[in-house]
Amino acid sequence: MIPVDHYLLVAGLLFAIGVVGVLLRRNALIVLMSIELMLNAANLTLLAFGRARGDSNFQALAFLVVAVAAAEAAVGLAIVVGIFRNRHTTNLDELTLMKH
Amino acid sequence: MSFDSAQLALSLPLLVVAAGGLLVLLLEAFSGTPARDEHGGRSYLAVAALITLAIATYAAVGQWAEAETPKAIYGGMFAVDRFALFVDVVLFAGAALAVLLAGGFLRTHRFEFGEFYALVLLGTAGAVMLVHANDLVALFIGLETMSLAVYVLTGSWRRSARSSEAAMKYFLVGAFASALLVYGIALVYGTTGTTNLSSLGGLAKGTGGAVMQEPLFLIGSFLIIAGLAFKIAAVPFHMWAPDAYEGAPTPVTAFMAAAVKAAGFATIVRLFTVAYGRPSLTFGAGGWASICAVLAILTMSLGNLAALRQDNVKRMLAWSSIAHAGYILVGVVAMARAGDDARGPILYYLLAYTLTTAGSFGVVAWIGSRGDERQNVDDWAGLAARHPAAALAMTVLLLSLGGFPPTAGFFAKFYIFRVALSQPGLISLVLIAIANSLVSVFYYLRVVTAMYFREAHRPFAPVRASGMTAGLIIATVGTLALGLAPGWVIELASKATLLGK
Amino acid sequence: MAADYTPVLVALLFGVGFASLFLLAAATLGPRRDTAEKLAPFECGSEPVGSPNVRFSVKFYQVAILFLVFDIEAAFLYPWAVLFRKLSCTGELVGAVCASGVSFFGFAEMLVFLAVLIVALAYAWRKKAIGWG
Amino acid sequence: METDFPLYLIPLLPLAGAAINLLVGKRISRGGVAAIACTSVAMAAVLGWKAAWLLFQSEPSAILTARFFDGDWIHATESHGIGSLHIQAGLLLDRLSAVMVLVITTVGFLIHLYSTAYMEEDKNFNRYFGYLNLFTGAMLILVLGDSLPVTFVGWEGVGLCSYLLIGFWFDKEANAYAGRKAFIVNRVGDFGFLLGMFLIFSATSTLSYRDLASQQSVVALHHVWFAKASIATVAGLLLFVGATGKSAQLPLYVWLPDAMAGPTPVSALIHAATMVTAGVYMIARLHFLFEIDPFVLAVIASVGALTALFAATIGITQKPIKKILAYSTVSQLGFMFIGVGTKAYDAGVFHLVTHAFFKAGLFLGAGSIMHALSGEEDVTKMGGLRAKMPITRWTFLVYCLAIAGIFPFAGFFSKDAILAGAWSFDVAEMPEWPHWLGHAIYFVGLSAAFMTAFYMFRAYFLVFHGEFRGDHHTWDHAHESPPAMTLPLVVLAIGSAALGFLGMPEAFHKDWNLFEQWLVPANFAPMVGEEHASTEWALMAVATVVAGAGIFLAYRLYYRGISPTAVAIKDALPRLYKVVFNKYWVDEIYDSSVVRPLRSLAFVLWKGVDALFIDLILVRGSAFVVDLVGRGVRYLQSGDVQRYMAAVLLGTAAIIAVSANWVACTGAPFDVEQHGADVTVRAHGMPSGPAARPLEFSFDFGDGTPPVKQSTPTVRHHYDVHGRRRLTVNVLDPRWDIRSSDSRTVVIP
Repeated sequence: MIPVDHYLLVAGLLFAIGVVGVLLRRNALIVLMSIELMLNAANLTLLAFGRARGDSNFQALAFLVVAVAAAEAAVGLAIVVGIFRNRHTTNLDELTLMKH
Repeated sequence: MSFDSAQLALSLPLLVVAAGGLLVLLLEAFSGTPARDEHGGRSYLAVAALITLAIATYAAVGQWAEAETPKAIYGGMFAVDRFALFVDVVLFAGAALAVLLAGGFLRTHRFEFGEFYALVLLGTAGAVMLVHANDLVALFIGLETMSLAVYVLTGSWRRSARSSEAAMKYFLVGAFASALLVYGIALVYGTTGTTNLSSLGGLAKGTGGAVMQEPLFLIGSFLIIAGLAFKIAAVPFHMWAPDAYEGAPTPVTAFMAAAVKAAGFATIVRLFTVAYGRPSLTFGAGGWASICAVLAILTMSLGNLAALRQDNVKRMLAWSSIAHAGYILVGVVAMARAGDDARGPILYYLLAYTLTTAGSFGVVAWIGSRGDERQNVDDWAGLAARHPAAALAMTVLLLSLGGFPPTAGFFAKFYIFRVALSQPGLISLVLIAIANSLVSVFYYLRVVTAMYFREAHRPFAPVRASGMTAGLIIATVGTLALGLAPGWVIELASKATLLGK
Repeated sequence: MAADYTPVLVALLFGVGFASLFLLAAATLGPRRDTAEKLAPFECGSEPVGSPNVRFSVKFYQVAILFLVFDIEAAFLYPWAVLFRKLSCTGELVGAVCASGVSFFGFAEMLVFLAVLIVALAYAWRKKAIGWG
Repeated sequence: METDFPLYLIPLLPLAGAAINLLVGKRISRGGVAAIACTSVAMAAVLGWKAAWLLFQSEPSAILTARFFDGDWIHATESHGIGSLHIQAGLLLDRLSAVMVLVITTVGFLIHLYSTAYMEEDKNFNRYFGYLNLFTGAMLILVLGDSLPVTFVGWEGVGLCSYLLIGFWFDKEANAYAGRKAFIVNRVGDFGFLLGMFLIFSATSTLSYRDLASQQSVVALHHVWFAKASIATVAGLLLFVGATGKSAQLPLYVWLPDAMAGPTPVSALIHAATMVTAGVYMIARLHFLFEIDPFVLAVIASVGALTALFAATIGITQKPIKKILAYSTVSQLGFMFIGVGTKAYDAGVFHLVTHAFFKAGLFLGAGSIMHALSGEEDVTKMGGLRAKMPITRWTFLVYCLAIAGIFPFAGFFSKDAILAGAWSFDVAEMPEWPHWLGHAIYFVGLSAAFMTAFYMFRAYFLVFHGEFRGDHHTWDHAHESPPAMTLPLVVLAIGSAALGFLGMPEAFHKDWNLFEQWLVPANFAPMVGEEHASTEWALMAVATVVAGAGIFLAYRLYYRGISPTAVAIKDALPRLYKVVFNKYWVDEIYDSSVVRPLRSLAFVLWKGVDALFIDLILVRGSAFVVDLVGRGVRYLQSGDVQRYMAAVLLGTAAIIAVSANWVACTGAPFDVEQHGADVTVRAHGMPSGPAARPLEFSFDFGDGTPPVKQSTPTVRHHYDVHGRRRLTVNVLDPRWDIRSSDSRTVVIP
């Protein structure tokens, strides 16, 4: 059986990749995808721990996280569509109407 | 496992708001094309939302006596205690004010958005769940339900570029913060094997304490703290707030600044009290109290100094609401040692702050006309001459934000500082807080002097809507009443029990 | 060890069998009237020939988002199904048998869950988010 | 004394007037607005007199109390370390607050009456009266409050009204700077007041004046707070900071002269008669607290004396009439602080009362003059107005005589009482102050009194005597003011002339000091150090001579306008030489010995206090900080959402990094206690450290012995070798696997 540490490491890497994507990519959609990646990394951590502890309750929690992630994606996409209609761009650099 | 109606009854406030939200949603969808007349359009949706909130308030108040002994229901996930009920009522008040403000605002700016009321109710349902959450899972679900509704509300003004930009920023930072939060929950669960706040608190007592010294546990806890600090807009997790508050339709801003923040603070109080009851044991040194103290200093100082330079009244109020989060954090710091005694002042502050801030954003919503939101402080010049009652209301609300007696804002700060001063070593924190609140008066009075001492350079055409008028009157009178007779509220608040370990 | 996989084998056989059966039935029983539309390669409703950079209608996303959300909500039926026996029994289960009375708790719970989903569906339907017109 | 007297109506009446005038005043005629404003204050005055009459009929310690509503206003349950708090929204009328109420309502009514004519032309008539009424209500709450928080409500309220009324003609951008200055300075004062209040509460668990005066509270206030300072010392100094802000004392006086930008009746009411005396009232009210440490009293008296002298020197050099009066007010407030600081409370409060009359009169007179001269303020451009404005002139003369302290006008008695109190001020309990402090304060006050007489009569002669020095157009239009303005002038003049007899010195007759008999037995312990009658006579004589000298000097210099030589040539050629000689002689002496040093002193003080402390540090310093933070925010809050997310991430990382390193890094530093070759090392460790995963300490003594490893932070060691040894402590926080170390050299003999 694969030890739990390996899962955690993979999850940590995924999370880090997500964070880097969030901070560096300029396209709102890709940032959104990176955030989903972070959520999935968290989910993987959860499942890995749950499995290591033999605790099935946490599969339910993973379900919840997936559902929330889906809802978040839905809202996020709607917002991206909305901003594209208004501004004709999804580039985050250009969304600086409000500042200071 | 069987059906237990007693548990359902105990979660009645949540059920009422959620069901009301769904009902209003259906009502909106099946009501046909909106009547575009001048008299209210779809004011029955607002009425339905208000009735829902009234019933929910009634349910929450009805449980007050019973909740003196806290109960945990739904397998320990959902706490029913006076603390949560008090915050429920605060949330309902904030939501009701947002609903009252919305009608006139939506009509004036001609964006028909009947879902507004449903989303406010659903967001409130999320907030209620968050406040009652005695489990990290329930906390997460409540937080997300609330946040998703508010993201949509923020972007609901589809024609406004600012509104969609605000939604974008709020959403991205919010989703990022919740990803951190979920990761934190996963780490805490992984090290301790539980997500129940009471069980986490119990670990500290027993031999499980060693687990709470695991770096992974601590990192997880810090990630959770970061996720919640984002919600209350504590510096440096605050940067989304000025933009989101400025861009969102003003009634939504009122809801965000009042109810969302109140729910965030209630969660922080519950989390720290129940799960991390002994800060030094968990984090070493001052523990979370030190973290909160640093956040408090940064939050109030930066919030006030940045507010000083704003010419946009709405953005100025946004920065000011950041500063207020700093004052409440002083109360949270005091909670580390004063324990239960600090809870009453925090609750009082949340109530006072909700009324005041929702009211002041309400005046901002009121003053604008179609195509002209009049957010610059120059646009407020001469208001007192044309609309003395509104100028007086805004003055009262701003004085309350600035902490002048005898308004609610003064006592809110007074009680917080008093309990903080009772703890050794917090004197410097209180000094900084007092200095900050004295500085803050400067920018509040700037608006007052503009309203009273300058000439209007173009005519006013404010929103005329009975709901909005009612909302402003309620907020202003409430702010004054809380200041004139703070005794019974603080009395109630100090009796707020909290489900323990 | 190998015996553990027998159910998988059975499921596979059933799957392949049913698919073959229906294909065969369609080929032999159905009338064939070919049109240009029908002969064109099928790709989920989008134009199969043309520039790949064409902008898709936002309606695709709309439907996709709705599908995604409802799909994931449906996933909650699985844990519920697993627990259904336990939820339907007022007392303790003995093996798979409920010695005491029957409770409608589990059933009612799922009804509430589905009712919420139906409200959302009804809303989407009324807002014409599902149709293509 | 328990009666059902509706005390709460006294502040509520003006507040109701304010509400009506501010909310619906636009729809009422001007006459209606004025009637509402004046009647509400008049009714408050009638009630005040009635309440005072009730007190007069009762024993000295009688009080009237009332509450705005039943039940607690502020309420807090007991909590760790501090007791429960119950404060009612209560009012308290004793003989001290009765004096204040009478002054505020009576003088306030006269000024309201005067304003009806003075502000006739203003288009914001209703707002003006609304604020004036609001101010009166707030001021009455301030003096009637029965606890510090209630007083604080009034304190903030009057400050707010003052700020609003300074800016009443807020069109000029220059006024904005003055407003900002006033604001910042008053915030500093309020900061002191709030901190003092919190400190008092933390020691005594009460804030009501009657409870604070109780034995128990006074004992609690005696507790040492830090070093040698008791709570009473620190709290007293903090409250005094509050008083210096509100009452314009050094170094926070600078806002008052700028506040003259407001309408003149406002200057009369707020910046002369009432609000600025709030600090004096507060000290008199809490005298038992200030008396606990005489050090505080000496500070108050010294600051008062310095302010009195300093502001008077500036008053001499001013040209705008309102500025002269403003510095004069600062100076006279200094006298009041001398009074309360030398325990001559009755004298301080008495001077407050007489000053309210003659200074309000002076301001209203100045308003009358400016009204006649189309707003001209510069006294060097006036002259000869005695012919045109007889009532204003005669009343102005009365006020000048009163403020100069000429017998039998009111100022003579009150100033004399203060100077007598200073002369007999006993500093025996305070080894840190020189024993001649009282005498020094007396002489400083005396010099200030001399200058007061001089600059007031300088103004008087320049305005009313000699030739008119403005253009003839203005002169032709000059006229006496309408009755609504002259009537208050006359009433105030009668008060300024006669009020002094209420406080005749003991030297005249031991029972004639009615004011002292009214106030002292009720509110203050018996006066200490009463002087012999002969000393009192001498002091009075000296004061009169000094005041007369001031007036004489002003007469010689300014009676015939500013260029008397020309007048002298025209008058009598034969006496030319002598007159010119004498004149020049006086002028020269005056210029080189008085004006120049004073001017340079004033300049230095002005530079030091105003320019450096207030302007540079407070006003510009705060602007600099705000600007700096603004730039930072401008850079960070760039609108780029990814920066926002980066901030969230960095914040989280910082929390983790600091928390991880904190325990180890604070654990390593250590103290060494050495007895010969025996050392005890105490690492700071962490007393409430993580019990389950304790810190691991490793002590290396640098003498070749193996390091001692243990989980407690204290270790003893005996050195068998001599010389300099390097002592190192290593700390490991096992939770994070983070190490930290500290080392130092010990010398083994």
